[in-house]
Amino acid sequence: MSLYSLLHAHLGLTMGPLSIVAISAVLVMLIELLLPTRFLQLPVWLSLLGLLVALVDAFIHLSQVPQYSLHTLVSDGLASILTCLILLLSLLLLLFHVDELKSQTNQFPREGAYLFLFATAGALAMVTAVDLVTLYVGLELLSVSSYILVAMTRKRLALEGGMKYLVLGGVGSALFLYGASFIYGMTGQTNLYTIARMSHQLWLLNPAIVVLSFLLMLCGLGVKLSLVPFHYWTPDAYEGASASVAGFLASVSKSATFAMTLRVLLYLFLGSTHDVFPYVAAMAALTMVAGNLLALGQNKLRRLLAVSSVAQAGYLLIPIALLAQATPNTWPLVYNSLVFYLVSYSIVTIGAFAVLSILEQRYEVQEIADLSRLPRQYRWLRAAFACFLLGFAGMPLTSGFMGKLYLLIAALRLHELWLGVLLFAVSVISFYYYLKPIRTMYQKQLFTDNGEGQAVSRQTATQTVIAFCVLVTLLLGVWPGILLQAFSHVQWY
Amino acid sequence: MAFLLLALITPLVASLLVWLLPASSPSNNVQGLKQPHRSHEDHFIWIGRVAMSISFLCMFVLWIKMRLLSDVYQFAFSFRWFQFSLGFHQHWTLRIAYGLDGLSLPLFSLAVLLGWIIFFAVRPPGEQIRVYTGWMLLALFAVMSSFAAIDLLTFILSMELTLLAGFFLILRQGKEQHWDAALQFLLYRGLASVFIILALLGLAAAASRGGLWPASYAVLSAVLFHHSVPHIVFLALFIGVLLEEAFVPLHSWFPNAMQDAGAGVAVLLAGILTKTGLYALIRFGVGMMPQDANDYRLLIATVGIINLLYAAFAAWSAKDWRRLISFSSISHMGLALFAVATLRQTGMLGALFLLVSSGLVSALFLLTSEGMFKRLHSLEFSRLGGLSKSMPIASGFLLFAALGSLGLPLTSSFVGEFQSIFSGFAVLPGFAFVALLGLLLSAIYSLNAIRKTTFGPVLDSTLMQLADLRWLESWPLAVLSLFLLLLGILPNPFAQVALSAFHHLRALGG
Amino acid sequence: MIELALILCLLPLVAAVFSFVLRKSSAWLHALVATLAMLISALLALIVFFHLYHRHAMEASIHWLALNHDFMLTVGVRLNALNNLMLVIVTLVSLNVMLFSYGYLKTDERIGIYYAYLNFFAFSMLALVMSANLLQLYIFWEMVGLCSYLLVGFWFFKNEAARAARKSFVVTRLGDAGMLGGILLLALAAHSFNDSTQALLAASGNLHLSWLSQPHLLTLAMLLIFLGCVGKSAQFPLHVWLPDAMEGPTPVSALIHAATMVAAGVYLVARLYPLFQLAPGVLETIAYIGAGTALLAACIALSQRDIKRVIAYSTISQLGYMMAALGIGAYADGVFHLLTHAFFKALLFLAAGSVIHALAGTQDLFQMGGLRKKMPITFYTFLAGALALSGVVPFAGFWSKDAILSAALASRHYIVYALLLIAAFCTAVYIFRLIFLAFAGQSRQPALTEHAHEGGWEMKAPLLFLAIFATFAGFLNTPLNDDALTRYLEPGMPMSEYQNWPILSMLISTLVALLGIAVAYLAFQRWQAQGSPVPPERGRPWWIQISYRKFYLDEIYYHTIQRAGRFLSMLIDLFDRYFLQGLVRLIALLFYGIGNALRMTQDGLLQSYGTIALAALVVWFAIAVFRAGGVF
Amino acid sequence: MTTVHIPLPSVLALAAILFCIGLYGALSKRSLIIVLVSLELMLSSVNINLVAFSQLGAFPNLRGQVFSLFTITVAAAEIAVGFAIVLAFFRFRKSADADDANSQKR
Repeated sequence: MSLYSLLHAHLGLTMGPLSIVAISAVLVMLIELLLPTRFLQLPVWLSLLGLLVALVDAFIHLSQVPQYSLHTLVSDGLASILTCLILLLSLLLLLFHVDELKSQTNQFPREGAYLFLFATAGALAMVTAVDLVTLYVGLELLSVSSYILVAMTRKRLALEGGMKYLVLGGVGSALFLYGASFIYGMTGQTNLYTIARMSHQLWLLNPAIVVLSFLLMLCGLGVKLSLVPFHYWTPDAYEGASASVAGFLASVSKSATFAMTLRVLLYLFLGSTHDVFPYVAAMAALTMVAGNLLALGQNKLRRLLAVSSVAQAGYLLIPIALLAQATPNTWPLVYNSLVFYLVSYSIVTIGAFAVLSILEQRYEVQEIADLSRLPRQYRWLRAAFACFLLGFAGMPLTSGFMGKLYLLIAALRLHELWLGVLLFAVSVISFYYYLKPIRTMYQKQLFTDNGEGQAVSRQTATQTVIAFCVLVTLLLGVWPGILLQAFSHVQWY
Repeated sequence: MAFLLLALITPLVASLLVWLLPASSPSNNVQGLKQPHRSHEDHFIWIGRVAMSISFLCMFVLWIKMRLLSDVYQFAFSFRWFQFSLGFHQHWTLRIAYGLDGLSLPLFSLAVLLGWIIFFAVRPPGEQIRVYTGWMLLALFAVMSSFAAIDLLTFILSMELTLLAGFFLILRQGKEQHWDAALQFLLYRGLASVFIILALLGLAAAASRGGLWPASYAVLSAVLFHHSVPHIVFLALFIGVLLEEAFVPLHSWFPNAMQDAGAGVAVLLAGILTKTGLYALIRFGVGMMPQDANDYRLLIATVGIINLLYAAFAAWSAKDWRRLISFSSISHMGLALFAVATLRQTGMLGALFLLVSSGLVSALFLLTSEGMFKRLHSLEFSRLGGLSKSMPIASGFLLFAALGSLGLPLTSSFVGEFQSIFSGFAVLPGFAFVALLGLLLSAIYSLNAIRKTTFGPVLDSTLMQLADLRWLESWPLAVLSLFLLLLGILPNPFAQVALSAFHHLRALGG
Repeated sequence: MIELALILCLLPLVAAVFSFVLRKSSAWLHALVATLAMLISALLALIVFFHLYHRHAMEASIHWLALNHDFMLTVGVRLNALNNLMLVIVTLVSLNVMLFSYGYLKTDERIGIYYAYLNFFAFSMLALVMSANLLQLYIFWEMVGLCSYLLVGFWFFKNEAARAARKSFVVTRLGDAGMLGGILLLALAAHSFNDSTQALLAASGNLHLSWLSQPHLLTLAMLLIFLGCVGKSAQFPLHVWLPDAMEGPTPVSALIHAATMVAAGVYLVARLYPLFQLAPGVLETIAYIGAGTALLAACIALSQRDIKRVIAYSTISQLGYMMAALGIGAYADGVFHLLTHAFFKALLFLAAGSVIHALAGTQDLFQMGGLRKKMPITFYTFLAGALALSGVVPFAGFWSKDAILSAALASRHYIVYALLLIAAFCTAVYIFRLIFLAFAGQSRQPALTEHAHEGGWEMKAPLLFLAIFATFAGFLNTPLNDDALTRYLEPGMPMSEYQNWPILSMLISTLVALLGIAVAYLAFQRWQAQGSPVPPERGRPWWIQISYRKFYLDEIYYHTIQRAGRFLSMLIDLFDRYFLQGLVRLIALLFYGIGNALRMTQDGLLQSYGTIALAALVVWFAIAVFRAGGVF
Repeated sequence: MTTVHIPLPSVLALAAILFCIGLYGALSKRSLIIVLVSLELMLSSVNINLVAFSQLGAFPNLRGQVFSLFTITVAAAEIAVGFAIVLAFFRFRKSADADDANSQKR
């Protein structure tokens, strides 16, 4: 590779945020190593700074023409929008990670900060890369960091959850890789664009292998996306991890993986969309139904959110399943609806976990029934939690409603109406479990004044995060145009 | 336009105001002590009263300014909201758009009137006033907005909003077991809105031209009038309507919710919320898919008649007022559904009259019985009897409501009933003959209940000592009765306005 | 004239509103207002009647309601021969009842409400007979039903009254539902609710629907409308409500359940006579139902113990006469009987009311006796009414009843004639049984009758006034004055063809009536003279028992229709509560159960997670193999 | 130097067998150590695939070998993390059996 081509590779555009995050990760790691233990918070603030810079960088380059560098990285619409989203989400998560660190009841390891950064870097790589090798490295960077993050607190549940995540995640990676190896074998290429050009021939020559590798990759990614029946690690890992980490798994990790799934499956199997994507539809349906049914009887809040994230993964899979019928003319619809729902879902998730972290730290809330211990003056907290739950449920005035509506419209437009109908039908079932905590919070006879709860330091950062998430949830629910308008100018691929 | 906007926006603004005002700190009410009569949250209910009064006044202006015999949407205004992209250069532009025509104005007015009455007639326990007022105003805004909407998404969003507000109202205002009732409400109506949303999206898709989907009612009905829509769309709408309107056999949520709801919430439920379904059927089914409605005429009529009879029988054996009221409402809606099935102008008028008068009658029933409930703490027939002795005014109103419910002439219900049956004889004579039975059954159950409540010997001495309704309690009832009578005696202004919405049915031979 | 008619109709409404608003004020004020209003109305009615005596009908309407773009409903006033006559009858009887009520109810604290209801009834009844179209008629038809309901249930705290009120409304409502159907059918076919328009169309053979030809349509619609008349006029099989309605105050019985409202059915048949004539089958039905009812009710009346019930069954029976008359084609005679009956039956009821009032509410005939001396005016007026009822020359009933009987003979309806003749015999028996039991001989309950005395002038005056009518009203329409009423009602009709018959017919019916009186004398005067004690409830011969228990019709209805209805409603209730709700719960439980079962697999063991994942992988591949069908 | 021509299908079959063994071991073995080793086995089979394709595939090139280098590195990191977690778990429970990681079972 000549210097000339390097100079014209627009590396700043394609991997600016990625490199900023990676560099700050390394820096923070080093600083953390050298720093005396009493500077607990410094690494986190530094990480925050790094993320902020990366975010600003990403925003600045948002409206640029898509670029393609080193045959590996792109800055197309999906990449840049998801980069912004992931950075924003990480920022929010780290913000309330700060409060977790401060809480004295929780002897928190400091490693969290740079692990978050590494994981974020992995996620960024997943959304910007168009080469199987890079994608795999990004995926593993994210996964390995996540395994550690989950197990980081070294509590028993955390270790168990981390281990299950690791084993199943490892299997998932291997499945994905095994599938990818066949693709490579048939094409001799690892670059998605190149393979996409060959995919028609590929399907004509080796349909069996294509289906095999598609299923392998789908199941491998399914583990990461916690699709039914590869979702079993999810509740355990979410329960073991600290709230911010669980939020990370549910939002950042999921967003990056969904973006990657969309891109990889679409590009690799472009020539056989009609034949392979029905499997995705089936998986989406299964996940939606089973995820929602699973959540019906959950009593623990953490597990409820975990299982609900399984169900939501099913919803998010719908646009990908729609690729079966989509033509290049309607791809923007798929991208739009997926990304819009990702944004809405991630924000709501982070908000919910932020609320949960306050609840857990102050009132040791574990089960839904414990919510009745909330003193009545905490009406903003209750309202915020209710708002997030309603957002999950897809109630009007929250972003969840618009997101689901858009999914439905996409399903209708792309002649897979049954998926949309199923989505709404199971959403109705989901009302039951999303509203159960709300009911407990607002039952009038249960209001008692039991003071301030556990004495913990003020959780300003978490509260900021909650406020921000509420704002975005409502804003997108009332005026989704601000996001959709932006999307309409995006060149997704 | 200004008046419609004002009428719509006032409850919304008031609701936001209620939420944003600080909740007064709870007074030192130790549990077990009686609530003081005046509560520290009283000012909240006054917000509601003022807001609904403004809407109420605006409603009169709207009636005065309504132009007759014009089937375009009047007072219309819209804001561009956002657009869903549907692919390259294909999108669905949505607006927040409001306007009224002959079909929506009466129902809109019903919502405003009942909302106004609710705030003056019902006062929840002191601790709940703020929450109650906030949600009630929101619910009223939502239901008014769903009647006044002339853009699909505006309608869908408003409909969903009623769901949310209704859920919280039932949850927080119920007497007992409210979680079950609230949940049932949510699940049934949630499912209903799923079907309706599906149907509406189907409509938009069917009317799409060159990748652009229309969303405004006017465009939709203009385009769809000459094009057929897949039957599935109509069926989805119909099932949605059945759920929304609590039609047998999908009605279980309604009596349950009514059983436990506070009076204001019950009025909202029986008086307004269960009217949105038929509105949707007339607006979208008859207005935009007349051909499909015609094809499914027999189905609609059958369901209507079954409801009419089933609910009447169920009301006959009801053991308390709330159940009776809910089933009588279902029964009336069954007749209205049958009237819709006739697809004639007269039938539509009848359905509209029935909708409005059923709302008024239910509200009158509920508020009067609430007056009794406050004194007796029970509405079971076995605990009542001979109330005419001690509460003549309340008994009078109850009797009047019963007469309205059985469709006595000079009340608006009669107008609706005879129009429905008249129109039925023209196209579905067999069904119309069965519908006549409804006249008898409604008399049986209404008068049965009256006999058990206000007539007959006084059960025990406690019933003798009850105080009658005070002036403050009875004037809202008088207003309701007045409207019921007014529409029954002088129905023409109302009918002329309503007729203007059904020009298109002439093309079908209606 | 239209204005006068409107005023005479609205005056009672004003009085009603007055009484309702000032319901707490003193009794005499209400009575005064009501009587004055009715007096003016009566005068106006007479003015209208005489003014329009020789003229054509008048009609005026205004728009009321648009049904669709080219169907405008109207409301209006129609003044024609029949309607004017009805106005006179209604106002005259009402006037008397208004006055009498004061005496009867002046101690009741709710007399204000009573007068409000009564005035409202008068308004509705007047509006009914003035209606210009059938829908308007139906509206007021229901209104009078409502007033009847309210007044029967006036003493609501009595369980019987409450039940009777409901029964009266529901049973008549059954008829009304049919009637509404008939009206709507006619209107749909004629594109108008105006019955004269409908009659014109029908006469030219243009009254039909897309799914029904004219003869069938007319038969169906007229049958349905007649069903309404059956309900309102208490004809078999819907007559059961009227005896129970006697729970109301007696003046109400006199006005509503004897003179006016129950006659509305007859009025309606008379009014729609042109249409009925085009459906001969229906007319035949009417004749037989009328005659059958006349006999049935008369038989029941023979053994009743309650003074008001005897008269109530008598009313049913006489209404049967009227229906039969209309059915056999004797239009004018039916209306004539309506007129005379209104007066003498109101008289009988008011006199009975006077008795009941004097006996502090006792209505059992067997506890009375010897009232003739204590209440002479009541007795003589009652006697006049009874003679009129039995059809003794020259009392009013004789002329009208005889006209019907001879018309039956003339039109060769021999069965009808026979039935009516037997009924006439029974009529004489039961009414004189009543007279002997109540007024003759000695008191059987001296404690009760000791203080019996006539009411005040406000009660005596109406009795006397009505007695005059009961005695002389028959002369309005006799061969002596060339059947004046008949010619008034049917101006174009040729002289009836039964001119030859009357003498024979008159002889027969007079004989029958006298025979009846004689039988009653033999059976009861002697028994009364013996001073026998009050007979027990049980131990009657079976043939009396059947009559006493009203041929067990109430029981039959109770055990069939009512029970069936209740059973059905209970069934639906159970179905609703348990089956439907249970089904819903079952579905909910099903979802919940599946969810829980799925949750069971989440047992925390890595191996089981792995096994499931592995199994799923295998399944996916298997599906792929099958789907690809040979790809693998 | 004789070149042994091993047909591609045989190599792929070997990889597949290895992969299945690894998959089975990873998902069903009790001992966490064996589970981790099985994971490694699966990744190795992928490496065999990649290398085989890079030599004998339809389009032989070096990409496959580069890919396998990355795979090996990443696998090493993953296993390291895995062992660290197993070790921490072992400190808690004095056991390295997956059966004991069942706090969910109540």
